[in-house]
Amino acid sequence: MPQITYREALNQALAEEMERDESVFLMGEEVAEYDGAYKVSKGLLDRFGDRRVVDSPISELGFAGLGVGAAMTGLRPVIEFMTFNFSILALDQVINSAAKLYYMSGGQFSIPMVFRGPTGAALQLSAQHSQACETWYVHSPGIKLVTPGTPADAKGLLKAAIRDDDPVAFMEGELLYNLKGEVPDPDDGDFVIPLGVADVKREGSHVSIITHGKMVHVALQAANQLAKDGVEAEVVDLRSLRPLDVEAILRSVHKTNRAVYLEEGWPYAGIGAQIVATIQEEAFDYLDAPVLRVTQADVPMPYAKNLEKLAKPDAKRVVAACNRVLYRD
Amino acid sequence: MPQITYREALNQALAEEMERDESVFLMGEEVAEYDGAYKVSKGLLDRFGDRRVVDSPISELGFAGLGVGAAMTGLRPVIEFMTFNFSILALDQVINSAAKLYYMSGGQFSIPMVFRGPTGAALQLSAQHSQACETWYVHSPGIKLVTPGTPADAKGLLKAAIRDDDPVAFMEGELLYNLKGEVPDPDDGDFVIPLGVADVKREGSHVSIITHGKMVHVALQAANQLAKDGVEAEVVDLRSLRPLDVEAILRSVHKTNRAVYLEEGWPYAGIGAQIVATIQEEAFDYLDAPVLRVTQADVPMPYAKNLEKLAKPDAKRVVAACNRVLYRD
Amino acid sequence: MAETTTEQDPRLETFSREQLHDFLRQMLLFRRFEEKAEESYAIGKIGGFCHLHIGQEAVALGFIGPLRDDDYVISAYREHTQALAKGLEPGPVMAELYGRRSGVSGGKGGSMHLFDRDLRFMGGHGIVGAQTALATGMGWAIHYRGGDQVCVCFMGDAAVNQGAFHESLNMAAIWKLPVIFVVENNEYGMGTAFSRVSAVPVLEKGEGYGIPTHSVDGQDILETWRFTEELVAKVREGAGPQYVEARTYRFKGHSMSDPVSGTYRSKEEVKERTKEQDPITLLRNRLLEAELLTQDELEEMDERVRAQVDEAADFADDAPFPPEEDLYRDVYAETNEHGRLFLDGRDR
Amino acid sequence: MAETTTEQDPRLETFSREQLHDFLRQMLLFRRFEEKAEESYAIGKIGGFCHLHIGQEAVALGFIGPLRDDDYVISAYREHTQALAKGLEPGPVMAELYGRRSGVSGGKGGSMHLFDRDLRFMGGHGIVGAQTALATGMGWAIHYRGGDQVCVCFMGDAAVNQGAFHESLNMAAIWKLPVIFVVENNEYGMGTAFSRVSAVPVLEKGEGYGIPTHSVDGQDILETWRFTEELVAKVREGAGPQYVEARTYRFKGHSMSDPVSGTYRSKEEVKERTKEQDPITLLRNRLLEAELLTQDELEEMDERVRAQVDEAADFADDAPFPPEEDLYRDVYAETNEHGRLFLDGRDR
Ligand SMILES: Cc1ncc(C[n+]2csc(CCOP(=O)(O)OP(=O)(O)O)c2C)c(N)n1
Ligand SMILES: Cc1ncc(C[n+]2csc(CCOP(=O)(O)OP(=O)(O)O)c2C)c(N)n1
Ligand SMILES: [Mg+2]
Ligand SMILES: [Mg+2]
Repeated sequence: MPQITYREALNQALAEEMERDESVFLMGEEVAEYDGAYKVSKGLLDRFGDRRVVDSPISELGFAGLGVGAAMTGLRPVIEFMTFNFSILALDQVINSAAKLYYMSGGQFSIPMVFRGPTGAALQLSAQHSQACETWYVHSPGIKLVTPGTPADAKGLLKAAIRDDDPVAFMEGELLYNLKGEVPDPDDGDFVIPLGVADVKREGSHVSIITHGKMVHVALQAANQLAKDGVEAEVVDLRSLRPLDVEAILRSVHKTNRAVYLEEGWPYAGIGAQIVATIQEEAFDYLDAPVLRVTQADVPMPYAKNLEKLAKPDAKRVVAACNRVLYRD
Repeated sequence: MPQITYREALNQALAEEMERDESVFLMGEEVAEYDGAYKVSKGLLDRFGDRRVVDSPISELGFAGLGVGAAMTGLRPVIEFMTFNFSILALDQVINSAAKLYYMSGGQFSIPMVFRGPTGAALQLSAQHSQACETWYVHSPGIKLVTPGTPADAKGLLKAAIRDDDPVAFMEGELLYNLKGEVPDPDDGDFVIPLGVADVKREGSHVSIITHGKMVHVALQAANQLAKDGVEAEVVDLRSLRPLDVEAILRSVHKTNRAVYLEEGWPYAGIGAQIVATIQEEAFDYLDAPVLRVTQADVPMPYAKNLEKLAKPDAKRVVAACNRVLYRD
Repeated sequence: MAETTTEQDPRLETFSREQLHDFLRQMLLFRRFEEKAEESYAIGKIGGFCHLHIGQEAVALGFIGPLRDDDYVISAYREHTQALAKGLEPGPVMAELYGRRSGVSGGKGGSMHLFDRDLRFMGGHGIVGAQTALATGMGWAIHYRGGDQVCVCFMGDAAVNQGAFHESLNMAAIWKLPVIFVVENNEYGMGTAFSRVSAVPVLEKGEGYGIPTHSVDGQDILETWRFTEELVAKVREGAGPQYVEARTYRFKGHSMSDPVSGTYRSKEEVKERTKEQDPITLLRNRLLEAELLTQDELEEMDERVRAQVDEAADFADDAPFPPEEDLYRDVYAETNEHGRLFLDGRDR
Repeated sequence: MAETTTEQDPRLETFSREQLHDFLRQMLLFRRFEEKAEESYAIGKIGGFCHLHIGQEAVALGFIGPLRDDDYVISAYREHTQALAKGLEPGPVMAELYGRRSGVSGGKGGSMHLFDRDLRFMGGHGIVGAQTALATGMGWAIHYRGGDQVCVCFMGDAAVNQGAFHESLNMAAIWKLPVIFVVENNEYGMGTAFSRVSAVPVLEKGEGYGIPTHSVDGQDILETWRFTEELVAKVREGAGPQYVEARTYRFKGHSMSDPVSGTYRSKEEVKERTKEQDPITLLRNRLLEAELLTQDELEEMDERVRAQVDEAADFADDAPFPPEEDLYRDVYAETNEHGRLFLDGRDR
């Protein structure tokens, strides 16, 4: 299988879906002439023209709403947020329009659209540019949320998200764009990964490290370190946070009886909080230890390199949490 | 002690703090000439004039930001959102300005302000006007969140929130405004309730019903029903969600070994999810059963009366959850 | 402002007698519908917020009547009569207000969220100003598909102070989208006079975008109708977005729970404006004076309309409430085969 | 556009020689500071985003220099030189870019978030347009306290398409707040020419609010300075909010990670504009021609400024990183006695 970057994988997915379906268009800041702030849409303007690849003004609320309105007529907008940090400005249209219109209209107006862009921190971008936005998007029903951690997942899931008839928030990672990985050759047929299926990125029987998005790689790092100590951690990548593959979580916990949730975001009412609640509601009797969470420190992201490093969750903390639930500390 | 309504309690708190501190002002839609959409600010315009009680345009993002900017200069704005539903438009200024400025500026600019208004559902206001907004406000560090359920708490906590040097989201309830309760007479001295102190609204030893905001009353109803069955439920009203009185939660769980979280909002990454995670992280060995949650149905709020009733959490569901954790079902 | 003169309006001749009667009949229908809603609200058949459009009928009819079926209309929460003007049946609209399964939104939306996909009535939106961005998306979609439809987007005067309005007008302008932004300037946003929340009049709020701006007498159906016909024709030919102020007045309180007058406007003001600027009275008087309508015809018309509204109310009364299983229906269009969409752990 | 004529500018006489030298010295300082930042970024001493203000110095100096210490200045993320103009020391500013404890924001803010409470430099904000609302709040506070200060709010041309801008200008207008909104029109927002995201020129974006609008040559320090002096005097006397376009040009890429030219603007364009519209070259040439400056003086000035910048860089290099306990410091101003503020369960 060819090795391509996460960025190229997204680009392929966009190009293939735009090719396949005339109703798909891409709009956002700098997506056209500039090829995307992170070059995800590179070459798409040349290939599809400025009707289908559209530079928007810096009006997040406006163009998010424009996407929803277009989706009400049956188009399939892909709205790029340069980063999801800026999308907080657009949240009203996401939550009050995109997520609710199908319900409020009694099932008349589905909203087949995708909001995409990076979530979470990159390097030293400080407080306003470094936050994981999953909670804001997942709390409200009516929207789906997908967080691919690898190039293959990025491609397969973006294609599924674009084809999905519901609004899907698709959260990428700035620090993932250059990551390389195997992705099936486009010539070998359509590569689509259904939403709602977690992926066990590493098998193990002693403890489950459950995670999503770019933290998958931190989880794998931690698992490797644990393996040196004879601990076999299972790494469960949720990939999609809504729909949520609860069965996969339970399967892993039934096997390991211990779990740690790793996430990039803040703890309070984070994704991990939900997963912990779900596990203890549905697998209480299987738990040999509390489910612990490893998250960003509960502070805005500081700029200084050393503080930023401290604020972010890392493999060391994951190892420590695993050891704690294994009562090895 | 005099019996006054929740609305009057808030009004007293505002008037007293404005009287005490010239730097406090109230701004929002309809707060002045109209006396407030829900009449919370009744009479304040007459008493304090239009410099301190200010009708704003319908520009939630703008006037929330105005409040933050004024707070940077040392004023103590109280920004009223007609309801917190509309504040989603303002969330960028809440999260990216109010909650982060103190940190980003290295401790130079504290933001001593209050965002207040009702959260959650009233009656048949349907999807866009009936959501509990706590999660959006509590996820990000840098802001505090207070949710009084009774007139006394409303008064004492609002006074504390206004005096607090940090941004505080203060979430009320439309359906609480007419609720009467005992509140200390203003002549008996300053009545302030510190943030971060939960209140046991009913003692009990068999199961803890932990909750916040207007759900306190549903919890008490459930507790009364349970009592008829010989089950003594303890009702813990968190009152403030950040700071969070974790010790009070643990105290109750240590005693009862069983807990149910009741909240008005949605489940996914809700307040309950966090509380469940906290309890199981810190009191795992005390738990005789999983901590269950009773929440709004995971759907946008429907308009139809019968569906709305189904969607909302009620005492019956709380009783059922308590029975489940007591293994009485 | 509307004329109170008794001189005959030369525009009358430009409409057929049938058309003029139809104007009157439709506006009467809107009026009686709203009056019925008011009644039903008072006895608890309608819940929540209910914002009546009484007094503003000539805006709804004039701006929607001349449209084609495939044109889009979108509005805020004060949209009952706009829905009727776009062709939604009074029965299902009333049933929606009653929260019934046969309502136009299946009982899920209520007064503020009326929808009809087939008739391209795009709602019914409750967040002030939000519909302007959605309308821009509809304009975008028309442009994208190369159609000649238009989208008429209604908003209240208070909505022009929202950021969404600004962002939308700008986008509509740069892409020359076929959107007609109609501000129903009824002078108040709840209890706030427009002049207290803007330093310039409503019309000037359309400046700064490169969009033509217009102001029309929203109480005069002949004016709103003709104006719309002409404007829509231009927009179909590529004139791009338009900004229109329709000068009107809200005869009732902001919503059923608010007083008609109070600290923010006097009883006298309401009385005078209601008397002098009722779009129905104005048209009726003109027709009577011009002998284009007889008293008998008028009475018969009103009776018919009342019967129609009674029928709508009966329809609503008889309509079933949504079944319990509707609670989880219509949250997601696509039932994914994998994973859970609902995390509340309730049985479904 | 800036003059390239060799005729002597009559305005020169209206400034003292010292003042003119000071203008040059300050702009040189800004320039050298940014060049040093560029260097330091290249070798990894500065991280994250770093947006240089090179080419726009006459806007910073002209709009800030004439202010009083108790006036407020607020900006976006391209604010290094504005901070210097408001009186922040180069050393602590550089230390902030280096992420050090002695930085103006304690190392927590970085390039985009410079602050100084005492000097009323109100930041350094990263969400495009957000600072306009904060500025309105400062204007409100001045008005509330009855002071005669002003608030100068800088933004880029792309920020005028944000809803926050619209809502802010409207509020400033209705309450007549002493806020001067300065759009630094450098013609691009990242890779997007303004003409592609607005159907009207920048100046017209200030219309529709009832606020006076102005346009000035932002490359000419004599113009920006004098204009500001006069405008600020009026605002102090109650003229209310003002909207100013400062026509300028970004000489460098959007941020350190972006190319200077590319698909969105040509190398030639940048070359020509840089050559003809450098505010420092323009002033220097005028002074030399008018014999208000000698070559020696110029060289000495530049040397002094370079030394100052080297010193700032040394200061930053020597400054300590923030200690670990700073991670949880400054999240909350008030350490409540009750309950937990942090929910991460980490030891602190
Ligand atoms: C964003 C937002 N803020 C506040 C409200 C509450 N609200 C509903 S209608 C209204 C007044 C709107 O007035 P206007 O736009 O003039 O329309 P009208 O009611 O006069 O038709 C307000 C403040 C809301 N629904 N949405
Ligand atoms: C709300 C928001 N959207 C997008 C961005 C990303 N972004 C940062 S700067 C910028 C361009 C701004 O251009 P302009 O306002 O003209 O200022 P300039 O950079 O030219 O000084 C963009 C799109 C952001 N920081 N905030
Ligand atoms: Mg109005
Ligand atoms: Mg620019």
